[in-house]
Amino acid sequence: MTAEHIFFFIFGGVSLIGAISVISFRHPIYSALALIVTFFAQAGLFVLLGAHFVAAVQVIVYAGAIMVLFLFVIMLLNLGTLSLKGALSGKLKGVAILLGILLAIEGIYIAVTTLNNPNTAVASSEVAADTSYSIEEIGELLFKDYLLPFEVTSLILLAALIGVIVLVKRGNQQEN
Amino acid sequence: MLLSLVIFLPLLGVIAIALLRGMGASTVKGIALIISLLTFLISIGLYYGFDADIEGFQTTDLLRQKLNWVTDLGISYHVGIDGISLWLILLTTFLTPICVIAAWNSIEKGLSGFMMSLLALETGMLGVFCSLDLFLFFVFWESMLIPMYFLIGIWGGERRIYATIKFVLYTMAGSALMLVGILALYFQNDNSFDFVALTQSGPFEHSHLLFLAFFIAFAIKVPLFPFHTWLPDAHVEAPTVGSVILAGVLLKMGTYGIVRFCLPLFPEAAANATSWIIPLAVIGIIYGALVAMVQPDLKKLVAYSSVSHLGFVVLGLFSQSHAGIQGSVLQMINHGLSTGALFLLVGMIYERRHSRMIVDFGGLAKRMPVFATFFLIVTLSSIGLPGLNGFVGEFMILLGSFVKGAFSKWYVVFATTGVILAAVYMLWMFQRVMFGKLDSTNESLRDLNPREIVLLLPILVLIVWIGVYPSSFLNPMKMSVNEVVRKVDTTQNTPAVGQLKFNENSIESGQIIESENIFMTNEEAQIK
Amino acid sequence: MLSIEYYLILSALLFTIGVIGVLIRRNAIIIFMCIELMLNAANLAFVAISRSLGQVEGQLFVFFVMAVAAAEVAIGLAIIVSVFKHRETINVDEINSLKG
Amino acid sequence: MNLLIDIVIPIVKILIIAHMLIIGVMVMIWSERRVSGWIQDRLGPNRVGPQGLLQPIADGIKFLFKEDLIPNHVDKPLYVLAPAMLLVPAMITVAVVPFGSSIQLFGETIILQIADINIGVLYILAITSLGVYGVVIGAWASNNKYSLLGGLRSSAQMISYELTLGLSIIGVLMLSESLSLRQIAITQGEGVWNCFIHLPAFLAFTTAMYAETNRLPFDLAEAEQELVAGYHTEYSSMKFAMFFMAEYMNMIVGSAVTVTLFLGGWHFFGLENMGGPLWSGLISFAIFFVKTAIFLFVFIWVRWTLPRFRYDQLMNFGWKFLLPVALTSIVVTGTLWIIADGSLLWIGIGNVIAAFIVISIVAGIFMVDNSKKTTVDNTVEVSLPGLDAIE
Amino acid sequence: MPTINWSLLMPELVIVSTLFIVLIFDMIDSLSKKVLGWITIVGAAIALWVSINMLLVGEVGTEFSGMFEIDGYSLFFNIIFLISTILVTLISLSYLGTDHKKQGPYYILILLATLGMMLMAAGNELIIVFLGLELMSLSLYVLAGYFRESPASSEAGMKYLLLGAFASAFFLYGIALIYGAVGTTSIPDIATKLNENSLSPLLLSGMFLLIVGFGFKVAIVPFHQWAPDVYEGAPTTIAAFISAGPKAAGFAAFMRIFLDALPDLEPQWNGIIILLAMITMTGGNIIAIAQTNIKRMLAYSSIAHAGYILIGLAAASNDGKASAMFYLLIYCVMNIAAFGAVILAKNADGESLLISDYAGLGFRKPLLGLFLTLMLLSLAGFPPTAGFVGKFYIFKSAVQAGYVWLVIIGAINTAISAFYYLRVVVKMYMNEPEEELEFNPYPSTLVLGLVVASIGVLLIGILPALLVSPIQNAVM
Repeated sequence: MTAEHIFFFIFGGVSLIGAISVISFRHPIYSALALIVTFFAQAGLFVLLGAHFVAAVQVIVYAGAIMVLFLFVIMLLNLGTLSLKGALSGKLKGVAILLGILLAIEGIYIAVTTLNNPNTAVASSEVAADTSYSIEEIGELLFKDYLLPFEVTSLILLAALIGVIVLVKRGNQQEN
Repeated sequence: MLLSLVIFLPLLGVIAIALLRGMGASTVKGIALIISLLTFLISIGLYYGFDADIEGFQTTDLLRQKLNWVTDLGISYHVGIDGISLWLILLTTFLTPICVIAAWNSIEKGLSGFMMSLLALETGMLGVFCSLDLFLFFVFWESMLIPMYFLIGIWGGERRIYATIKFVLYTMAGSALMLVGILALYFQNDNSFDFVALTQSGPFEHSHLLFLAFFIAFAIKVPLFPFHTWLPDAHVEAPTVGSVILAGVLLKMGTYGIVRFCLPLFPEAAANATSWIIPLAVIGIIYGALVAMVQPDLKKLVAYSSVSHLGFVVLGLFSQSHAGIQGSVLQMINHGLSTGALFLLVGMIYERRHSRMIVDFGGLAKRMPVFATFFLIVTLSSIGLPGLNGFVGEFMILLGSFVKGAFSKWYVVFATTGVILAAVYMLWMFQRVMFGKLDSTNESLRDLNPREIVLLLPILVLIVWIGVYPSSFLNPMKMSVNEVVRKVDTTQNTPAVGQLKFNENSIESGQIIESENIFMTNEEAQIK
Repeated sequence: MLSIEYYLILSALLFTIGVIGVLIRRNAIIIFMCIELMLNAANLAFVAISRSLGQVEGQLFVFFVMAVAAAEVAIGLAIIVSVFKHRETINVDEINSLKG
Repeated sequence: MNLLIDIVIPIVKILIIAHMLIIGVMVMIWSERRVSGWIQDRLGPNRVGPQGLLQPIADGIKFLFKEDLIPNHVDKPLYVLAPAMLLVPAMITVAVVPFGSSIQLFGETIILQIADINIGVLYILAITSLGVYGVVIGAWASNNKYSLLGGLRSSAQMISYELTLGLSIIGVLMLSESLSLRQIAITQGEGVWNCFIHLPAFLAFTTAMYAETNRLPFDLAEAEQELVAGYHTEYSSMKFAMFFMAEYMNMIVGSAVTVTLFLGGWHFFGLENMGGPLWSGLISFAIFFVKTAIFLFVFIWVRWTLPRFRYDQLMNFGWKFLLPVALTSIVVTGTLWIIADGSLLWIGIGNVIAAFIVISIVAGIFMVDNSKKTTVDNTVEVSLPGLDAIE
Repeated sequence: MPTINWSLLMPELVIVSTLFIVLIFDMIDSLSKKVLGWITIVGAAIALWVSINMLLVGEVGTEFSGMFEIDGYSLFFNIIFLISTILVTLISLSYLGTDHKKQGPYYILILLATLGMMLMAAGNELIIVFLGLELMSLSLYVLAGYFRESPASSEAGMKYLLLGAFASAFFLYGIALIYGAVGTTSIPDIATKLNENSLSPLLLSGMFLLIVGFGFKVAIVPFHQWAPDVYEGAPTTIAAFISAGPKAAGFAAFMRIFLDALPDLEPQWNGIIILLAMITMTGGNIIAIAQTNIKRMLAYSSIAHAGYILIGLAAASNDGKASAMFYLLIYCVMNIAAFGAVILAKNADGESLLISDYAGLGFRKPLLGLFLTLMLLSLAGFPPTAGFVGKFYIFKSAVQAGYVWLVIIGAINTAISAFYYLRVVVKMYMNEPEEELEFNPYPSTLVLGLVVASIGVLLIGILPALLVSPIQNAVM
């Protein structure tokens, strides 16, 4: 039991509990908070994996921006607590959970077989021991090899910006 | 060149009508008539350019054209005719002007659309008969559906939508299979859709399945029992002109397809299939006749008689004999003429009385003597009275299949009862409509007007001509039929190039011609 | 380093929970959160795999995915707000005027 | 020895810093009241202890012994959780702030910083962005119209200004070529303070920092006149005290970060290098302390000088002025870095000129826009259909 | 500094420039907003011209460290997307009206979506495909909910968004798994690293998730549920757009990934694709029969068409690819035109969306009747329209690959589809209208769009060689 194990189980456990809470809390606010917890735990996992940059971005973007938006909208719409009956779709529930369990079993099976399968890249690669990448390296790659995706991302954000303005900006019609 | 002109001239008419339809109904009618007559006249030119001694397709530039179309996919624009298609083309170009005249006053709504559909349909039909490229054939085969769909669907009777949808779905379901067949042939033909090349290759892999794919498509069109259920609906609901074209030409596409594709391309499969096709054909003959007998509706009666008549054609086609096939081709024309005329006559009376029920009539002969005369002649032709066209075709079919058919002679015997039944239902119908007490509501019916007489006269002339002197029709198709027979005759498995075979053929055709002569003399004797 | 399968299993479980959530929850916002959860599961897989391969690319993917997720959330919430204005509900079962 | 370096020293550092923070908060509470008294030409608290120095302790005792009310209509778990959610981020931010160079003790070099992580700036941004949750959750859990409005305002405001906060330090990062706060401070010590190179960015950052800490003139989340007390209307006793402490802690940490990023950190023109290995560390710490204190004084000064913004003004200001300025700073710094071959002078001048141009253009467009409008939109941009349902 | 061969990126650059020109012009209040639409059209037309030129010249190459591949394939898809964009913009000009203030963002989003599609077609790296997909989808979510004052439009936007984002997550997870299995996300590298022995559950499930993701995006049964709702609720022009360009883009990426990156897995995916093709065609066509709303009918028809195109993918050959490309192009044109005709059928009360509203339309509005009939016939696959040639080509490639049964099912489906397409024609020409309706005059731009589309459909129907040869060159 190394420290990594311990931390993995702590963070992993928290993220799992958080995730389950997201789908089981009745009130959206609680779900949102549970999701924030999950994201935090994931940031911890990223740190364990040596991805400090990603961990920080995870907190800034997900916890700091995305979830605030969620909270903002939930509060804005002031969604009252929905009864569990209305919150869950009756006809789908059983099927969904069954499907989910199957999916989970499959996922675990895949993950477990991964290492035993020498054809899989992750299994056959020589695991680089403790490489943690500095932001300089990430930045260089980002602006050289991955310039195109980076630019596309900016366009995606432009699309989002314009879209949101169109969708919620008030009153162009009323003014006319 | 000439052939393409014939095919696309009606399409030119469509465009002309589309552009000039603002100028009034008479202009539209005029254009349609002129174009269709012109097409007919030019198509007569095909007859004069036709060389009856050539085996296979005509080779002169006038009657054969090949252009690259989609080179990458092995598709070409290739049209040509032989003795079989020649007559079907002429039949088409002959019937179209008649249809134009028949529709002269009966179409009130959307006249220009009607004429456009009619002319477009003509192009489609001519294209089907001329195509020597499978893709082209399929294009025409499918595109013909749309105008026909409009003809029935827009200008038809009460249940026209049901009928037209049924018609289209049946046909498309069939053509779906044919499409697969065509594609499969394409890959066995050096990635080419060319039909002439196809006739020289083969035998093909999976020929039984391919045969089936083609045959079902054509059987639906014929329609062979049990694929016939669309036919009565379509006929009953179609306007007069639609019925004429449907009976006169469209049904022939099925039989044409069989004789053009199924038989020569897959002779062995065809021979094997004979065992179940012949029973179906015979069932069709008898079933059609029996059902026709109990129909209270004139149009339905004629429609079911078509099922019966086309059963004969199929019987003849699969008899593998020269006489049978030749008879079948001739019978296609006969059926086109006489059933077309019957539908025209039924349409005429419907226009006057707005009923097609036999019980509504009776004693019409007194009020409408000219009509009754025409009706009688056409009825007799349909029954197959010696001296009229029906007899020649049916006799040759029965003779050919009895003498040479590779199936039990009992089938032929049963089929012959169809002729008798035809006489029963047709004459009974004639009697009920024309004789007996004249209903008071029918007192005011007018006799035929000059336009209608002009309309029927050419058909009558042909009916008698074929009946009296069929050789003028049989001779041009002789070599083409020979070729089909040579391919079909499974007793000779080797390709037909050798001297010996030629001899056999000549002997065989000699026999046939002989029998023809016998039969002609008989007929002449009878007439005398 | 911890064996990669731990991370993959965790990621698969998170993804599954997200899928179940999308299917069983009827509140549009919660559904949307579940979708975010699924994206995050993918992110975890990316980072774990890139770590195990000794590559840095996986981290970049995560970076892009996050940007995309942010854009998606912004638009998604805007649309949800505009639906709410019309219907006074965001229960996807009640939002059913489009049916043939 | 390892034990000492790895565990004991960090723990000691954490304890010292945490206590300094708490003491700092007390001092801030006292000085805020004294300074405001001074600014308004009155006395301020002066009864408890000399010069009222013990006033914060008295306040604390009062908070502790006050009855801990939890109103019936609130959402209990979140209501209880919210103050902590605000306080914790405020406290942990300080972990990456370098408050001095380093001292030699027991033969070990001890850096005056809890953790020098290589993504320090990102860490700060990350944690700062979490501060909003305490406000929002507290506001929502209170189940009170005023609180909710306060929370909504707060969340929108914080998200808006966070952008400026983040973008305005990109120029700094570009020149320091590092995300470590310590490295940034050292770079400034070797060269020029960043506030001179990135003057517009510095001003934008400071302004955004004010907004992030919900201080006047940006305290719309708790604007008494409009919202009673905004998000903490329903809070009292120790929970209220935690909100209160968090606000001051945010101020202190914010000032410390600003000092590190823009005002040279613990550097003061070579003064920090005087003395031996031990003394230079302590001097640097003192320099840092003084700088932070001065900055904090400005915080208080601004509060009692400027009036509060209206909400739409706040938003317009953030999006239409600060954000362009921050963006311009990035573009200009980057461009001049290449064109002027890294000349800091040119970058500094260019930044100011560019910011000036941008502001003029924006102001021009903005004024034209405003003159056309007949009515002024002074509510939240989106309407609140669900608001009626609160009662 | 990496050097970039800008000439390779010309079409994309033109679109980006147009985008920014529209963005700037939108800020000028005094400007008639119709100009923005025309700018969009001109920009797209220039990009189209550039793409065609590049295709004819045969300019190929990769850019951005191999992530962006310009080849005949991507250029041809560019042509499809740009034609869709131009047609949709043409029919939008009048649809949006003159007083609508939201025109600028509309065109910008259309251009952004187009750009996303182009990235999907040219992306040589899974992550680029994903980003292109998201750029396209995000723009489309907004466009679907664009008329926010209409509840239907908002709802359509929300449904599209939720299911679209759900699908994106599957897609992304699929990429992650493939990345784990192969160790790279570059399409050519995947192909080289894969061989028959590299099967692993990780890879297979990644592939499967990709199929699910694409299935949602291109609306394949059983992932199609969003399509009818979105088509019905979204603005009609946008429904046309969604049914055309994005579907083509989805297939572009689908085919590139499965045929270029995972050809070694063909035995594994082929069966799934064939099955999907069958149920998609059949399901789409059969449900379409029951529809009373023409937009929903067109939605199901577009689902069915996705099934036909899958046949081309299942054929897994150059010919199959070429036939799918051919089909996609003509499908886009005819589908947009069909939606355009639906817009044209707008009467004084608003849009006629029920099929029964079309009664008697053919005689009273002959031009409209002609357009709609032509497009429906083409969709049904009757000669001499382009739809016929397209289906023929696809079936041919499938027969070549030995999938005769698939073709038979496809051909029977064609017959089924004729039923509901013709039903509209039936209504238009064979029924009398229940009530007299007032009609607006034809907007000239809309008619222009329809005329262009009709000429295209007929021309390609009669002279398919015009298109077949370039496509065959493009996929070689």
